[in-house]
Amino acid sequence: MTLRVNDLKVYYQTLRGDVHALDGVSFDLADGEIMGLAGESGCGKSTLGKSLIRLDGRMRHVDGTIELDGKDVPIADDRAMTPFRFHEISLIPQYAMSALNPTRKIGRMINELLRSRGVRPNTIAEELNRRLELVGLDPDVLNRFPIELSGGMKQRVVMVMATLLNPSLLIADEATSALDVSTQRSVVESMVEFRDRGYVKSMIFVTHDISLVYQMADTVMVMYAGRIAEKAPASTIINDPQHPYTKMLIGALPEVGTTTEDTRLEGIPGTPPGLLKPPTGCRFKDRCPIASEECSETPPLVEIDPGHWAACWKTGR
Amino acid sequence: MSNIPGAPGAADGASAPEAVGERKVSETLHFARRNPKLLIGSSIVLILLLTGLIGPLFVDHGPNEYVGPQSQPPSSEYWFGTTTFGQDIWAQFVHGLRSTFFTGALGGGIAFVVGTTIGFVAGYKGGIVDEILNMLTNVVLVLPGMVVLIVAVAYLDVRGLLVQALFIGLTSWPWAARAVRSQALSLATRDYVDLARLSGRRTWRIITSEVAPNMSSYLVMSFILLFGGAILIAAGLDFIGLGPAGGVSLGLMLENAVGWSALQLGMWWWFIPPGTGITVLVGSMYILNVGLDEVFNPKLREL
Amino acid sequence: MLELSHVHKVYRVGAFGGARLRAVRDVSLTVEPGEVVSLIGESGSGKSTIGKMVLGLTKVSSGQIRFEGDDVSHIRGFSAKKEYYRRVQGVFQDPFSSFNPIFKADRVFTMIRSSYFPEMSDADWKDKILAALATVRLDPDNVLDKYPHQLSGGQLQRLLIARALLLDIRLLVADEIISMLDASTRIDVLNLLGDLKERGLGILFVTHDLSLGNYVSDKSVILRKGAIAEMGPTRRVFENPLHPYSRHLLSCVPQLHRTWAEVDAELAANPPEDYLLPTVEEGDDSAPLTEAEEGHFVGIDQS
Amino acid sequence: MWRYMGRKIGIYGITFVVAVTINWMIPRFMPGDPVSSMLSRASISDPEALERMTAYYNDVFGLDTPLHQQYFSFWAGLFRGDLGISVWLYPEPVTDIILRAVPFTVGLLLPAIILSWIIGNRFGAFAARSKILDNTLLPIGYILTATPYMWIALLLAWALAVNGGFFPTAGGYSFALTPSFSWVFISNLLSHWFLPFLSMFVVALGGWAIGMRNMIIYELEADYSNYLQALGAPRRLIRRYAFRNAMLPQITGLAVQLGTLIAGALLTEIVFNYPGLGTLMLNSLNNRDFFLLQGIFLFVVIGVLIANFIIDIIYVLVDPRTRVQMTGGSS
Repeated sequence: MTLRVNDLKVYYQTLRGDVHALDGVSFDLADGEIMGLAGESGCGKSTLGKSLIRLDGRMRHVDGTIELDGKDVPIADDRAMTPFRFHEISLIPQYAMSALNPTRKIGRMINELLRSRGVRPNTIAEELNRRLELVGLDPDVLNRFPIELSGGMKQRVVMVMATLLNPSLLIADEATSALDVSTQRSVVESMVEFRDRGYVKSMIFVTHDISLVYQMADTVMVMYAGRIAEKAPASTIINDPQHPYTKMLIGALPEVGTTTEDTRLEGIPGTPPGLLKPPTGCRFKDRCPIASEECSETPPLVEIDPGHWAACWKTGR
Repeated sequence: MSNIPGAPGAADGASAPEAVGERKVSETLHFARRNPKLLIGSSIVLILLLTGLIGPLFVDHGPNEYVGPQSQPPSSEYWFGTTTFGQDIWAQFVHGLRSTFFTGALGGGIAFVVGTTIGFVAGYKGGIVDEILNMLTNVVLVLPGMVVLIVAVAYLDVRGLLVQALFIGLTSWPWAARAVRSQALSLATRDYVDLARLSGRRTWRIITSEVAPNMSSYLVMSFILLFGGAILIAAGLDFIGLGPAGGVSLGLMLENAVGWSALQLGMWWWFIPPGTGITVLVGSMYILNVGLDEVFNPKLREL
Repeated sequence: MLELSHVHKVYRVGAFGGARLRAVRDVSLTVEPGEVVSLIGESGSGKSTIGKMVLGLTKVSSGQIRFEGDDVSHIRGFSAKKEYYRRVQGVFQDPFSSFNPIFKADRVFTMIRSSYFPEMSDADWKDKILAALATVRLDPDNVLDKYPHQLSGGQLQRLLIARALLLDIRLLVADEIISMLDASTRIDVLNLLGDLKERGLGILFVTHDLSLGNYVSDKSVILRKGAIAEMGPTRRVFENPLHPYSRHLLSCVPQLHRTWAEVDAELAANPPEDYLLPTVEEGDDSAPLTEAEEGHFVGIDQS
Repeated sequence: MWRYMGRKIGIYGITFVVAVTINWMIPRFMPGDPVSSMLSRASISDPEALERMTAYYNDVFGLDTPLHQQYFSFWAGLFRGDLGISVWLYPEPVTDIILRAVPFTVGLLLPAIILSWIIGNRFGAFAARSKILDNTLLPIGYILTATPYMWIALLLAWALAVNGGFFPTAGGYSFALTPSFSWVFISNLLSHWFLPFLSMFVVALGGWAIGMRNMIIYELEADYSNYLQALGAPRRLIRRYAFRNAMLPQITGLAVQLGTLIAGALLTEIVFNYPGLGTLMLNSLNNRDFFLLQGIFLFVVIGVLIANFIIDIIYVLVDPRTRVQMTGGSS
């Protein structure tokens, strides 16, 4: 077991009170697992990704523990987190296009970063070149400035840089959302390849695009309003979802080939609840077609099949 | 415009001005009431403004009249002392403050109108209009404004506050034009501007009712900076002897003090008050501006 | 109804407009009443520029756009443009940028009223709004008198469609209107486009997402580097893509029930025949199409 | 890259033409007769000399020739390096008088600008370190930039020269000395130089500190800073990057502020009666010596343009992005 998250609660502090962005999230991530983390905007998926590596100024760790390779990850303590960052846990951010210092040559910046983290750059230089070639980049990019690269190239540079120290956990936060489909495919395939080669032990791929997750993830975790709705192997989530939210979400996605004439797809009526004062009980109950009285109590996340977890009173226990 | 003190938003177009909805208004007020820079800055400016407005009413003699004993240090009768000629420095100070506010507001105001108009038109229209206006702005920006002013004002035989303010206004607008242009440039690409065009709105209405309100905080800050800058330029002109003839201003007080050797005579009360007045006034304006920036720009609240 | 013939758009970029950037190259297409035409392309394909040219927000470099027989590529004058917008409207990508954040969301209605229906009584206007809201399935209590940030992206986009419906429009340009929406709400907006089509509206739907383009449209146009790569009835284009670029795109789209590996395997099992593409001379900026089957056109190779 | 430089040079060329045109226009379009107005103040007792001067200046202005001809002959004179003859120090050519004063002004400005820029930037970066530093150091910076140059000069002169007696109050060097490369003369020169320099330095320092502080906060919020933090890079590295990137706009700021700084130098010189262009300007004003005044104006404009150009070159050398964009890198 690489990662074990237990009842994690992270709130955003605002003027009007705490926003319960992550409200009791527990899950495990196995060695070698690529987990797709999907959900609508505001469901807490990005907060979860960030929490695992660095809480920003307004985020507050309220409760819960995180264990990585058997070690406790002290996410609330910024200083104590430093040894984990880059070495154990790494990140491909949403803003990968602008994640490189614009006035440094890429190679020099990577070397300076490595040195500052106690790694001698020349011990790793060869590996760096090899990995750049693996993602289809000429090692000459190291002598260029970020502005000289296209978006897809920068994305790949960041991917290579983030995984250079073979972290146990890589968080990819909407890492390919800004790319065109053809670039997206090759970047995503490189990520899988990195996992296969053991450059990263496990990966959390945060995205709003479920069909993309289906292409590359082993498991998919669907979040809703700060909680986990369902987690299962990717094909199960797509072909046999159990949580009503997942079902409706999948049902709302048009595919290449479907047209209004064949089938008229339906969206989910209503909007997600505000998380400033989250409702009690199941958070999906107001939009759920099969909600009943028992839903006013919070459904626990239970394993309904081996490896298939869902938080709904209606799924068989 | 990073080097303009307190210039909002750091880099050109770095951060678009924050929007002000209903919730945002109350949020802004919340921060405004708790921002010491804003509170201290604005109270000092207000106090000085009131001194300039009301002060002269309580002085029953003109600022340049010879009313008292000569070269007296501050006393209970003459709060700020007297000049070598027996003029009441307090009277000069309050009157000078008044004209300093006047030139600052008028000069800064003219620069503001010219600068924002050029900035808006250049930023919104784009293309060749932008190209030409930008060129004009750069030319005026590179010209050393103060030196142009000195040469121009030198030829004028009749010099009044109004003419001085006008000249200051016409030379100090370029950085404001540049700042407004870059803001307008980014706002003009917003979809709501296109939508207003699709709603059959005319260009000037789009600028005044769609673009400008969204950068109102930015505009207020630019005006304050121009105001302060105009005061400093006016003081410099006055000091060289190009001030309003026969008038009184804080800059002229400094000129007289130096011209009549207050320094060598040790008459510190002659040059300390006008200089302090200018510095404190402009300094509080700048600090007030930083306060405003912090209130409107959430990014800066944290540091 | 809408007819583009040989439309080009060339931007001049760089200092003094030295370099040229060809955004749209020789595009010809039509939109009929009750037809949804999808313009599909990656970034830099010129799809949004075409939308903006149709809406008169960007000038046409050469070629002609005709709407109901009139040449609308160079509408001069404010009132002519205003009349054009009575019949042609647009909705844009970012709902939060389409609303001026300092005003209430329903101001987009008020702007239409003041431009186009200044005579209408309050009661009639109210009825008109309620009817438009009913068409887009919005509850007036939930959306009227609210600020944009109090509404969801889906609600905002539907408000904008309702706004367009207040006018007697014949053509709607929908520029990436769902790409910023969440999966659970975007389908409803797409269905809404289907409803509008039933009412006889022509819709030009600009999108980067092949599966979405496919869902609503009757005709699909795949663009690459400003020129049409493939154009035809949606079903034909997606079932029998002829241009290598279309095939490549389709093989890269993440699909919900087929993995990339499966798609690749299928392609390898029965490889599609190469289709002979039209060619142009070096330096010729036209982009001819050849008709492969009825209504199904294939464009030049630009790889 | 050459295109960028060409554009810049174009703007400077236009600026120069505009400046010369303004210079030519002002005496001609302002009310009153410039020649008589000028000579009314000149204290000349010899009527013959006065006549000679009147004839000379009437000829130079050429007021009886058509306007465009006046304009062209003005340019022609300019290219010969002929800016006319001074009224105040008749019959010395304006150019000679100005060239005598230029070294003093440059000697004052250059060190003041460069040192205040370097130290101000450090100061601003330091202030951005913590809220406490920011709240204490920054207001000082704002008060400094709000101080009129001449006033800080007065205060320093009063405190350190009149009361303290550490430095002389006026002049460029003691009249008793003749310029030479001796230790006595140079130390005398420096002691006269120090106070004007200090007042310039102090005011300019505040402005740079504030500019740097604003820029560095922006850089520390930038995505690359955030990313480095997420990867556990030490604050030191992130600050170093932010500082360097924040320097770039500060270089542009240098160009923008040049006019203000020069104006400041002129005012400061007047307080200390320092024999540079500022004092010369005051004298020309008081003696209605418009030729001298306009000559000074042209010199200042040329100086500003040259400085701007140098700053542009430095910027291109320092910021890799401009070079890449100009050679047409893919983005």
